[in-house]
Amino acid sequence: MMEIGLNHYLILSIILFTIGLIGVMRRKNLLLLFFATEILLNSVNIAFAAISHFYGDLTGQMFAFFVIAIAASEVAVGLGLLIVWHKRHGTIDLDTMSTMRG
Amino acid sequence: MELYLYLALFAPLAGSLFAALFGASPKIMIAGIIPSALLFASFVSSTILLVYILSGGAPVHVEMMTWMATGNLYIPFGFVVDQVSVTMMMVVTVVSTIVHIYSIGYMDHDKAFNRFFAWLSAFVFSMMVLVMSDNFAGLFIGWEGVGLCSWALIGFWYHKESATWAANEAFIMNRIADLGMLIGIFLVYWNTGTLQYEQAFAVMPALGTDILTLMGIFLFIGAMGKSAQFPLHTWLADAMEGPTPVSALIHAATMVTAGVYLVVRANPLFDLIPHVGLFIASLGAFVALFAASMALVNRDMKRIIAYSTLSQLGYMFVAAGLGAYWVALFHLMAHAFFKALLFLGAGNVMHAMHNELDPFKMGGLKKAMKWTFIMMTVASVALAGIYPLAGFFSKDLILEVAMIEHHYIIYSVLLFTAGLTAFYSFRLVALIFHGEERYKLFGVHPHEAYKFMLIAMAPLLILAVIAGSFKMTYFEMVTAVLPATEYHVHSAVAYWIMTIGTQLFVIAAIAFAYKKYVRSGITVPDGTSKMENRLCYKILSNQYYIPYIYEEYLVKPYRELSTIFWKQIDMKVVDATVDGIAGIIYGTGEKTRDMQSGNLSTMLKWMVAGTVGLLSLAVVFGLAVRYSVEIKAILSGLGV
Amino acid sequence: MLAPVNVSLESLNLMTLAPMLIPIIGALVILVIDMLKGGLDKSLYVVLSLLFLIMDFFTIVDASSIFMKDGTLMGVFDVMLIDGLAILSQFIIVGASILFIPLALSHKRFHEFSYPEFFALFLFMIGGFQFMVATDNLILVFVGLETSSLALYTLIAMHNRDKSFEAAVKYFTMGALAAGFYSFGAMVFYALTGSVEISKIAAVLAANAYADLAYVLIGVVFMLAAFAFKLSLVPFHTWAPDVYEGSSAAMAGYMSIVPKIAAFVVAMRLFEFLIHSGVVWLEIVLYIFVIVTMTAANIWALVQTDVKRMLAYSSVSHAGFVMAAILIGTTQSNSALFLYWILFSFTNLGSFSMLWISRQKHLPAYQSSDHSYDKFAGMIKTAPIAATIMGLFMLSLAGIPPFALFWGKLYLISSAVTSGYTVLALIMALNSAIAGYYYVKLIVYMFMKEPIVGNNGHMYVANATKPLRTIIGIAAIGTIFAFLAINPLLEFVTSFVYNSGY
Amino acid sequence: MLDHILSILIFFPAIAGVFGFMIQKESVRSYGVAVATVEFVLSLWLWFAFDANVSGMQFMEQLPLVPAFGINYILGVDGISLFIIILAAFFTMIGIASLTETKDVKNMIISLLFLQMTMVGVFAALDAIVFYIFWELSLVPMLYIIGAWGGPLRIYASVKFFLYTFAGSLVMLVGMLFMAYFYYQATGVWSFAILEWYRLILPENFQLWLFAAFFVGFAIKVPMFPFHTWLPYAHGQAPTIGSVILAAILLKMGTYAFIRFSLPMFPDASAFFMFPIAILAIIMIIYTAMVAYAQEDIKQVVAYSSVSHMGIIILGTFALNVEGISGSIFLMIAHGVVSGALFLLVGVIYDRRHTKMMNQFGGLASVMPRYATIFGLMLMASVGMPLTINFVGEFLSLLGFYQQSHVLTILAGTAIIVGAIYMLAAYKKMFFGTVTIEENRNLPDVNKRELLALIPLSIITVWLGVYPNPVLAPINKSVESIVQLMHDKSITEEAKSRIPNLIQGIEITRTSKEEAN
Repeated sequence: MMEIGLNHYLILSIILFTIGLIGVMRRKNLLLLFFATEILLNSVNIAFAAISHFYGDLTGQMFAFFVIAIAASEVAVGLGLLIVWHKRHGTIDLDTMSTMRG
Repeated sequence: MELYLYLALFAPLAGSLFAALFGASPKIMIAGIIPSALLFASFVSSTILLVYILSGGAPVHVEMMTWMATGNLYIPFGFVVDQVSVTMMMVVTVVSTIVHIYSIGYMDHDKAFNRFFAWLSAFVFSMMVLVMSDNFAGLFIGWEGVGLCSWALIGFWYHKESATWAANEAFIMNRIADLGMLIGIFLVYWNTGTLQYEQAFAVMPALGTDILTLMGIFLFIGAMGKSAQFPLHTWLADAMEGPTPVSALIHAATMVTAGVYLVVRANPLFDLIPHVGLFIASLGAFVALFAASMALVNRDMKRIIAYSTLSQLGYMFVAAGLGAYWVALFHLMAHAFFKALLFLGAGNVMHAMHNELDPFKMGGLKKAMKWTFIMMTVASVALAGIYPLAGFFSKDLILEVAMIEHHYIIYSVLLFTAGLTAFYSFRLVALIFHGEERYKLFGVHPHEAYKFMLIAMAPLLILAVIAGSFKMTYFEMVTAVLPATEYHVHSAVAYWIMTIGTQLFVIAAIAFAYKKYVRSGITVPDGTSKMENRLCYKILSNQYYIPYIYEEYLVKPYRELSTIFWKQIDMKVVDATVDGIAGIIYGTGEKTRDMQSGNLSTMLKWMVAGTVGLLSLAVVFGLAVRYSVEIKAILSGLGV
Repeated sequence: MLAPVNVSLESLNLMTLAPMLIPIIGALVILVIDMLKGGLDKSLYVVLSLLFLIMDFFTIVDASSIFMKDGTLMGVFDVMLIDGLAILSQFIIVGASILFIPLALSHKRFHEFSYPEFFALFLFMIGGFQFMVATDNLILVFVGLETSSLALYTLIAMHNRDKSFEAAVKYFTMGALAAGFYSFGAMVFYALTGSVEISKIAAVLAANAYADLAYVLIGVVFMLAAFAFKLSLVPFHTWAPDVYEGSSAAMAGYMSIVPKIAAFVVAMRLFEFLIHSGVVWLEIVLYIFVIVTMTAANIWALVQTDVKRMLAYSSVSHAGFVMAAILIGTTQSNSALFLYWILFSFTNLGSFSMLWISRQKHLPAYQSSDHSYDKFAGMIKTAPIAATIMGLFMLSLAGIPPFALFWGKLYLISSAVTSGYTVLALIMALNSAIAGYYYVKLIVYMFMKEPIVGNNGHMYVANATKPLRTIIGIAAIGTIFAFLAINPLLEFVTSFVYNSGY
Repeated sequence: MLDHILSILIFFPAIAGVFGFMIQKESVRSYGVAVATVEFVLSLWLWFAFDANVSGMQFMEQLPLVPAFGINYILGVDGISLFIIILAAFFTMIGIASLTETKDVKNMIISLLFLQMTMVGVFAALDAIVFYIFWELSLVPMLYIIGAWGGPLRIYASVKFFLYTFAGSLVMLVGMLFMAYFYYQATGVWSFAILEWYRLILPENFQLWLFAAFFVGFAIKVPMFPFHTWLPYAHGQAPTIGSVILAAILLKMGTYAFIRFSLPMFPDASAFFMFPIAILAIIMIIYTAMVAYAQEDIKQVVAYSSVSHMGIIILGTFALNVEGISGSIFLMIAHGVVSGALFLLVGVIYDRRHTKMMNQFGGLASVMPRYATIFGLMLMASVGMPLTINFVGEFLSLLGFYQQSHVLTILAGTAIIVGAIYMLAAYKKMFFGTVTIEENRNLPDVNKRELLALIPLSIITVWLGVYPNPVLAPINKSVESIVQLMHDKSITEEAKSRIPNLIQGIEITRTSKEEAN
């Protein structure tokens, strides 16, 4: 049985972050896009928690908490915008959102 | 004496300004009379100065005011009346006074009567500045001034395309020479530190020959333009588009001799560089012959006289080039008198013939125009150099100079030219005044000129006859400043052979001219006769094709090149580069603005791409730093 | 086990929190008032916000006098950091906000201003910015950043037009991504050094002589990406034009100034120690960023047909220009950054306010967008004073002396010259020339074209009221007479920057 | 009042311009004339009070502007700038007095007054930044004047003018900042004061770079080949008044700046770049003269002739000796007068016929004799006829340069030929021949208002041609001090030998000449 060490957490974090990035790039649905950004933030949280544990220092966990809080408020604002958009246009497809260009 | 100096100098200016006041108004007599009167005053003052100088007075030297002063350069408006300039002043004032009076009649019916006198007097003023100035810059003022007036007077009848063209040609060609003159002045300044004749000439002997040669050449280039020496000669014949008094004054008596005057004035310089002098003399001889040859076949009365002027200028340069400055100046003076007379006479003929210039369309005018006939004949005789008229004394002297200086080629050329001169002069006289009255075919009723015009011409007639007798007085006077070389053929026999031989040769030429042209049956040539189709005739009548060459190979290419410079280079290269740079910047914007597609997905991709790009840069860099030692090793192994 | 914490009130130094607390309290007060009695006029909230902001301003003045006496101030477990940069940037943030808020009193009625929440959010946002600049703790920076950003997204959306929502969503989504970058970057630094305080990070990195440079660079990359987004550096700028276009002109002007100065301060804190520690990579990357941003943005600004969009790109370009100061990283350049931004605030706020007062509710047929160039054709004939003032702002933006922005450019380019960045100085200068084109283009439209038939000039001032005119007047006076204020400003800024150790 | 006369000269028109907004539209022209006349009288007073025996700066004023960065408001005039200031005041006055525009005349006059402020400012400024401020600011009113009152391509022309010069001067600004930095390094004090900068001796390679940076700014302004293409557009499209001021004053800023900045600050670089610049100048002279000859539009002829003449000015400046530099300064004034007058003259005919195409004219000499006379006078001045103002300048410029190079001077001297060619050709096309176009038959001759502008110019043209000393003497005085400064400052052998040492005077040049021989 292998010992789960810091590196594993970090690798997990990086993988999640990459998934998040790919999601951000690929998703055309606004909602799924928001999910992807949540994945991004949460991947970082994992890393913070792990590093924090590694150093025996609480700062990292504190950071993680703040990130969680901020992510939550982001979701709130994001969903608000999304709902308004859906009300007005009946769609949450990104491609409809290009009236301004150039 | 200063008062007389200023009077002589500024009276013509006053006259000019006075006439200019009425420049745009219809003709008023006073605009002609006042300038003439003022010129007469100038003439009187000049005479007083002459008498003063003759009586052994010291040269009058005044410095009116500073013109330019900067750095070490100091140029005043300084004027000097010495033996040389007073001679020129006399020539100028005499001829111009006469021409002014004559013009009152000649320009009688011209709308622009007032303007004419304004310019004519302005010319005299410029000419006076030219001859009286005591420094090169002042000379240059006059030099350009006469050029300007010449431009205005050649193009006096500006509605005529040919006149304005000729005016511009004269101006531009003179400008080419003026550049040489200017460079010569610069050379004088930077090598002597001054432009005053006296100081500059005093320093010159200390300078190197190279520098002096350059100076001499460039100053002479200036002289070549003004005196219409080859290859800058074409303007003079074309300048005959101007009113005839202008031709008489400017293009025969005064302005064109300015070049000779310059060489005479700069004699201390040219004495130091005899090789340049020889060149001048050779060119002079060449021009003498060259111009005379063109006069042989020309069918324009005024142009014939113009070529004869050109030819005589050649004589003067021969004398000046060979160091016989006083001879040159003497011929200049004599020539001024009889050539002006000749031109004025031609003016009378033109008036009578309603501006007809072709002598073949005249003939037998001696009846209608007795006085003119006499005057022109006398002038022609003088020109031909028949004893005892003026030309004999001055022109034969030049031949003697050439002989004595052992320049036999020059001598023979000049001698031959003398014959040509006599021939074409009397060809003209014969065609105009003798033979059948061909003008009748053209329905012209010739009449003699106004009496006062003839009276005005009378002094010239007298001078043309007696000018030779001034020789000794003149010699004594000018040799105070000019090298006093007397030119005498050593043996009296040789002298007599030469003189009589020359006279005979000339008389023979005259006789030949009369024989050929005083006969009935002369018709207006229409280009069919055998002679006219000869090659040499064509070459001569086309002035050796030089105007054609200039037009085809200088003027036209210049025009075309200008257009190319403008349309192709300035617009399409220089300007297009500037616009091109702006266009590239703007075009880049247009092309790349699609990056901002407005699509959120794209925007996010750009962000991620940017991050990934940075990341890869970081990795590369990080690796590079980590393995820097190895990389260096590899690179050095590769020989980088 | 954690030791019990003994905290004395003095050591907390709560004074350091005062400037941030005032707008937050103000926001709460507004919310409470709204709860107690709804339907009050916007003017009440405007004035209330103004009052709180002025109060805020004075606490900063107070803080600055303390700074001048005692130097840098730490507080609240050393989380708060009141140094020269913090004070200067807060001056700009609060000052610009003071100038911005009266713009809400427009002649025409706009959706957002009828909500008290608008003002509350606005004040929260200011509080957020102030936190951001007044700390070197990455957590607090993050909190400040997100507080302000989230508030800003909402404020943009409240303009309540299709474009506004689109803008808000775009901004929001990209902001979320940037937040991810930021937290990742912070994580890397934390992993490397075990600290989230910039000064400690710097100390630790210096202590082991940047042994893990590759990892440091990864952290820097993510931080850079996050701030490049905030500062709209190319290619992270794509939100800027759309967001500017979508939001109201006044808001756009505000956005071009305040969020950026906050981001600049953080970037300065974060990147300069790296540059000074010899991270050549960062220097190169910043060099590229600076040049690409100012040039590309300039080039795109050339081809715009809408003035507001043009100004958006121009703001991007200005940000790139000012980023050079961080690259150069000397006291002079950092002072130049603040000087530039102060002057830029006046001018840019002025020009966006000019757009704001010409805002129409309904577009006439010949206008393709709110502020197309055509709209301003022949303005000198119909509204000469407005045209002159607008022209003035454009000249200032173009850097024509003696108007405000010239002095900023002068000092900034001089700092480049002084530090040996010759090529950079030249590129900056030439970019100013390119920029000249699009600013002059508006002048050309206003001064040299004939007005479109039916345009009587009223529309240029349709939205104007006395407060708006006053703001524009202040901006104009600031722009014209800047040369009188440069010396005191420069001395003030330099002493603050210098005493903060930058 | 004399202590602040320069400030008054600078700001009086600007303040008057601001007040001008309050004037009724119909009365604004009289207002403008009045203001410009007062300004002109003030400038004459400046001349009157100017001590021609002093070579240094006079009427100095100094106020701190940004002392922390070494920027001060320093003003002063010497013989070099004095006359250009007077010329600026003069041209603004006659320009406004002879204004024929009727459209938006108020805006026009206010712009002109602002322009006047910047013009006087440029020539009076002794602090690089203050200089730069006025230098750049002058673009704005000109941009407006060309762009709002110009011909069909006016917007293109004005924007091109603006951006081109703006780009150039920004490079110059970088150069100024470098210069200030070097000064700071040398002395530990920031300063942009030109007189302070004079005292700084820079190593040669620094000089070369700085010279190049300044050169870009100046060369575009002059405009030197190949940076000249904005000028024909600007002139071609500008209204008469715009062309007049542009040609008479604004172009002189560049050549003035060469003398004020490049020469005394970088004597070695000036000597180093003398030949390349001279070659550019010669290209300017000949090439643009030929381009002028090819033009079909009389105004373009005059415009290109300006470039050509500016070439001679540049050449004189880079003669690096007193004769040449004095000549070039004098030629600046001369060219100002003459080209200004020529543009006014073109304006006269344009007002009557609304065309500038030469083929639309012909035979005007008989229809408009007075016009033809004045045109002829200016034409002759333009081709450098002695006793006109231009000759003095051209002669001295070429004379000065001759010391440096024989061959190049000969090439440059062709100016008198090519200049005559295009000018006479243009004159011939317009004035000579017969009237062929019916509209030309009854054109009125110059009227009183036009004469008001043209007669004084004609008088100056002749007066300063005959008696240039009142202007030349003060110029000479100041130039001598500059040349001496350059000689003392120069560090390379090349420069030492090129720039004469005036203390020993002509002896040096002469002996070196003799050695050369």
